[in-house]
Amino acid sequence: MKYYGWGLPFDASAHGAAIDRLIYVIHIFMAVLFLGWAIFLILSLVKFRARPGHKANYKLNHFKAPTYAEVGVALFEVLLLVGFSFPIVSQVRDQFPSTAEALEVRVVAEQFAWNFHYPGPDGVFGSSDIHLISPANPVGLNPEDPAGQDDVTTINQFRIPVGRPVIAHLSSKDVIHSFAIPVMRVKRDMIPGQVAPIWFEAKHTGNFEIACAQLCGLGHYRMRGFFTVQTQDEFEKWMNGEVQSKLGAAVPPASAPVPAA
Amino acid sequence: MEHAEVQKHVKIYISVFVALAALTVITVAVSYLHLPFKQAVLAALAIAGLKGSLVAGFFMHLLSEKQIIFSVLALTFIFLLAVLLLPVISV
Amino acid sequence: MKHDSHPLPFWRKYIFSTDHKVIGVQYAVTGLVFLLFGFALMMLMRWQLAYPGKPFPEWIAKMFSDQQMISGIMLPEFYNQLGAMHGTIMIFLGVVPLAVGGFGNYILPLQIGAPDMAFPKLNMMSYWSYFLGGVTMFASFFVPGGAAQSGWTSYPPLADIATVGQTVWLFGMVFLITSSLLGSVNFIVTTVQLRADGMSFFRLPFFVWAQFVTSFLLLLAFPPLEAAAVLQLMDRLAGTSFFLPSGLVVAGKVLERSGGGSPLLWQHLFWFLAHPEVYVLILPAMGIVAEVLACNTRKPIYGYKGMVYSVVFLGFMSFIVWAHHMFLTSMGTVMSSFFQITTMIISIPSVIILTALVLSLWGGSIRFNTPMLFAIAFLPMFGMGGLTGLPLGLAAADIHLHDTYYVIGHFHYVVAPGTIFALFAGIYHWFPKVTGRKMSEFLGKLHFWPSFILMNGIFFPMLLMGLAGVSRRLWDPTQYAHALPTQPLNVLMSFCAWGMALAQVPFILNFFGSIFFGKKVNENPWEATTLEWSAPSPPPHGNFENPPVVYREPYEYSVPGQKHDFWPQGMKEEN
Amino acid sequence: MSALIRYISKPHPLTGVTNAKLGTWCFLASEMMLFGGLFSAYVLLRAGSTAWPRGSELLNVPLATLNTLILITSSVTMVMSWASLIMKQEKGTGTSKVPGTFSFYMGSTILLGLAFLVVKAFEYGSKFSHHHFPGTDIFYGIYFTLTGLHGLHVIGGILLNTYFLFPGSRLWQTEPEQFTGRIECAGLYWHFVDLVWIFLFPVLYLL
Repeated sequence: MKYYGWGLPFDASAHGAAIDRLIYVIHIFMAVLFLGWAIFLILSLVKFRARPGHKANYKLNHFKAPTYAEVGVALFEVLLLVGFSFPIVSQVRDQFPSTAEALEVRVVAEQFAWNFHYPGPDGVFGSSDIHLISPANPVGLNPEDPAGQDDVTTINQFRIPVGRPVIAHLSSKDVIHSFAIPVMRVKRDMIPGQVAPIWFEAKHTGNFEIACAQLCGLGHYRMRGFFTVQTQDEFEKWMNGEVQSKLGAAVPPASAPVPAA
Repeated sequence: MEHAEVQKHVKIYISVFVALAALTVITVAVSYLHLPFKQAVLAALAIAGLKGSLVAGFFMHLLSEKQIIFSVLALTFIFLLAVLLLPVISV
Repeated sequence: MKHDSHPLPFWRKYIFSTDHKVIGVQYAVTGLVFLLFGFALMMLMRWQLAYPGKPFPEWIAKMFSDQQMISGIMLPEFYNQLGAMHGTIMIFLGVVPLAVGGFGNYILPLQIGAPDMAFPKLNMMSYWSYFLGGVTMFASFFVPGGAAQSGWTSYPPLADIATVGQTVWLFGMVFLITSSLLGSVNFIVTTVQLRADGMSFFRLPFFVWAQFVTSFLLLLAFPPLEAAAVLQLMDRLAGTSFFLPSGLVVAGKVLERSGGGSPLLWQHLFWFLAHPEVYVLILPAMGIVAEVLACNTRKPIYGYKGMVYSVVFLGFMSFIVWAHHMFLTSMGTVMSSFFQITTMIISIPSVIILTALVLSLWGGSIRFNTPMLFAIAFLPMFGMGGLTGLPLGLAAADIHLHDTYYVIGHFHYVVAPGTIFALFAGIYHWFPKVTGRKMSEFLGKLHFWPSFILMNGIFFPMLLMGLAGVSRRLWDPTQYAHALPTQPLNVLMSFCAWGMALAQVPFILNFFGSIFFGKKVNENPWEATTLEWSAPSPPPHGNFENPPVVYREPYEYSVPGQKHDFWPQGMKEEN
Repeated sequence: MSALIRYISKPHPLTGVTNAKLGTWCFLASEMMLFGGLFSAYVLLRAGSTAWPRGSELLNVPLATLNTLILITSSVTMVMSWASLIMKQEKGTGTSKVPGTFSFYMGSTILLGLAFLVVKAFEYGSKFSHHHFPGTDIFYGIYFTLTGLHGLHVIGGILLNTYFLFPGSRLWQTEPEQFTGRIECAGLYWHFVDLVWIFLFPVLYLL
């Protein structure tokens, strides 16, 4: 299955088709305009080249056509705006799915890796504190918090079920990154000090990738994340496996002294 | 400008100075009232605006200035507004 | 009026001169040198993009220390330095000084019939402040940690925690901003106050209009960036955190800073300048193309008044579109709709100006000399640049295309085959006025055709890569699967870029050779009508024998009932 | 050279202003945008912050009020120094030295400017002694940046005025009208610096 080529990448996103349609329509509009200009340009270069006996014409009558063309361009742009762009932007930005049916994930970017924090079966994120951040605990999850016991955190591995909307809360630990999934037509800046919610829904399973789209330092080029879209039960099997391995491994919290973070 | 007219100007400058000093005292007094935030901001900016226009009008002779200067200032004011509205856009 | 001022010593006549012509040439030559330097930085980047991780040829690798290349392989931080400085140098040290400082300073006073700029000493100060800024930027490569490496946009927090090169970059920027501010004050006062008698505003050549609007953009848009630079300097030197939010964790350690700042503050202040700045790059180019087209089609420009209103409206609108660079920073739909609308509105005057320029060819008698070739090539190339801006202006399409090679293709189409081709046209067009000799047509064409083809070879593939979603500023694009299929394009682009370097050799030979060996010509070799062609070339101190008087519009070519097909503005009687 | 450039001392017939005045107003336009940018940064930072201290609690309001009065007085003496030149011009100018009243008023403007800086130094000194530095928190950061940049502009104005009081005043003997124009432009700049402080004072100290 060839996902990537020279043009637009494979579209696995619910709102991808609308964006692709807009990109195609606008590029056809640009091609038509450019060809029209180019033909007229070449024609006038040949027709009015300097040659003996040919005099330039001082005063030309005011052309009607160009003003119509300009008005046409303006109207078409209004159509692009109102017909295509505004609906897509409001769909992507405002019309969030209900948190009941959507899978919520926290995505915390850092210099040169992606941390994904799933709430786990209880659906509630455990609290986290920046002072608890350590190589073993990149998100700074609070071990005492009961809600956090079943939370699952992964590095550079983002798995979502197909056909189910996902709400991702984007934030960054250090500098500005940009969460970009080409096949999902998703891209949003991750600005430290803010949490930016975005939502998307995959309609094809497969192994895709996540790219960082904002210069974030010398490792910007190697911030490749793995984005896997699975069927619902595959996803649940994976999630339960992760939760079991986490609960199994953790010594019952009550007795063990918490290592100094 | 004739001598008499400049004499008149000097009187204006002194009275403008007195007005400015008075307004300074007023704006400090208003701040001691600890008005709710919105009114405090409006009051402070109104007084500052008044003092500013006094300085600009009389000391900088904007009241008797030529059209070219007004057009440059009008253009600047529009873009100054754009800059000052910046926080509204990003908050 | 030919007063023989006491002969100035050499250093006052050529180094610290207050003559707008000498300062214009100083700006132009320094700008060209920095353009070449920026071009060289790009050529290094192209090797890394074409062959990621492969060592450089030995003779190049020798030139670099091990902070930059280890056993010939370019380090990512050095790549980021090259990227940031390529952008900074080409814009602030190359194109703007050449277009505004060089052409503006030299040609504007001549075209309005003024003896010099309104404030000659201020003019000299603005050149030397620019020169100081240039030296600072060049020196920033040699400070520990290398030059600035957070892109020419220097977004904090990355720029705030960068190495000391960023501080040197900020000081360099303060010098350049001061230079542009002083320059723009000079341009505005000269255009308003020192116009020759009879030169009403609507008799100004379009080049003067473009420079006039550009100087307002520089005057009013640069200070907010200066404010942002002051804030970032305070962040970097005084430990404040205007752009650092609280609770940052860098490299695993909590950043000990007071916090409370907002990275978006920098982006707003930066783009508030940067969008008018990109119009500062294109307006003088439109002005030059209008001059060259009118002169070589032997016909007045089509719709002069319409173009003037468009360029003024363009200048005005350029101040309220800046946030279309920030569509992906989670701004509300209301704001993103507002900036989409203003971005679409601003495309209208550009379309009007471009259409008027193309229509100026209709009904003309077109001469295909070198300046005209470059000016004609500007039209479709700027058209491509403008059109590829449309999808980026729509927030929906921008979701996919933002910060990809599509953006780089878009603005390079506007700046490289657009502005720089227009600047080449200007150099070939006004070289006879500056030196009294003509540049060779053969070398000119030898420079034009390969450059034209190779420009498209470099920038068109970028649009394809952008559609594929390949992010910009990647040290090694092959890390990403979605970038692998487009890697052959990278190799093609790199060869076109290196070929582009060869294509500039005829220009450099032609430029420096023609100063001594070019064909001698009279003061109006192109038989043009604007005032600068009625002054001797090179014009003496004070420009005109006696102050010129203007009798007609700027482009009175092929006026019926005239013997010659050009009627200079300053000529009272028939021609 | 300046003999060739017109409208240096005489205003342009159409625009009615001299080159220097239009140039000064353009420069002040860019300064307005500079301080406008900084004020909008202040507003954005304050709006974005959770807890913003009240200026009057942390800063010394009486001292700042005194500073405001000092600056206003210096504005008056500045405009008086310009007026004294106009009056001297009316009475016909020998090629004598600059009128005494001008030197008095310009001198007092410079002294008041220095007084402003001295008061500012006291204020900064007390802040530093209490270990309040620009890096302490966002309020002190924007306070030091705004007042610091304004202070630099005051220093620039003082240097400019000092130049006009001493070496610059020789121009009065040859070109009285041009010199008066220059003093007016120096005055415009100085009044602008006062204008910025008039807005800075309530914003930082009283709100």
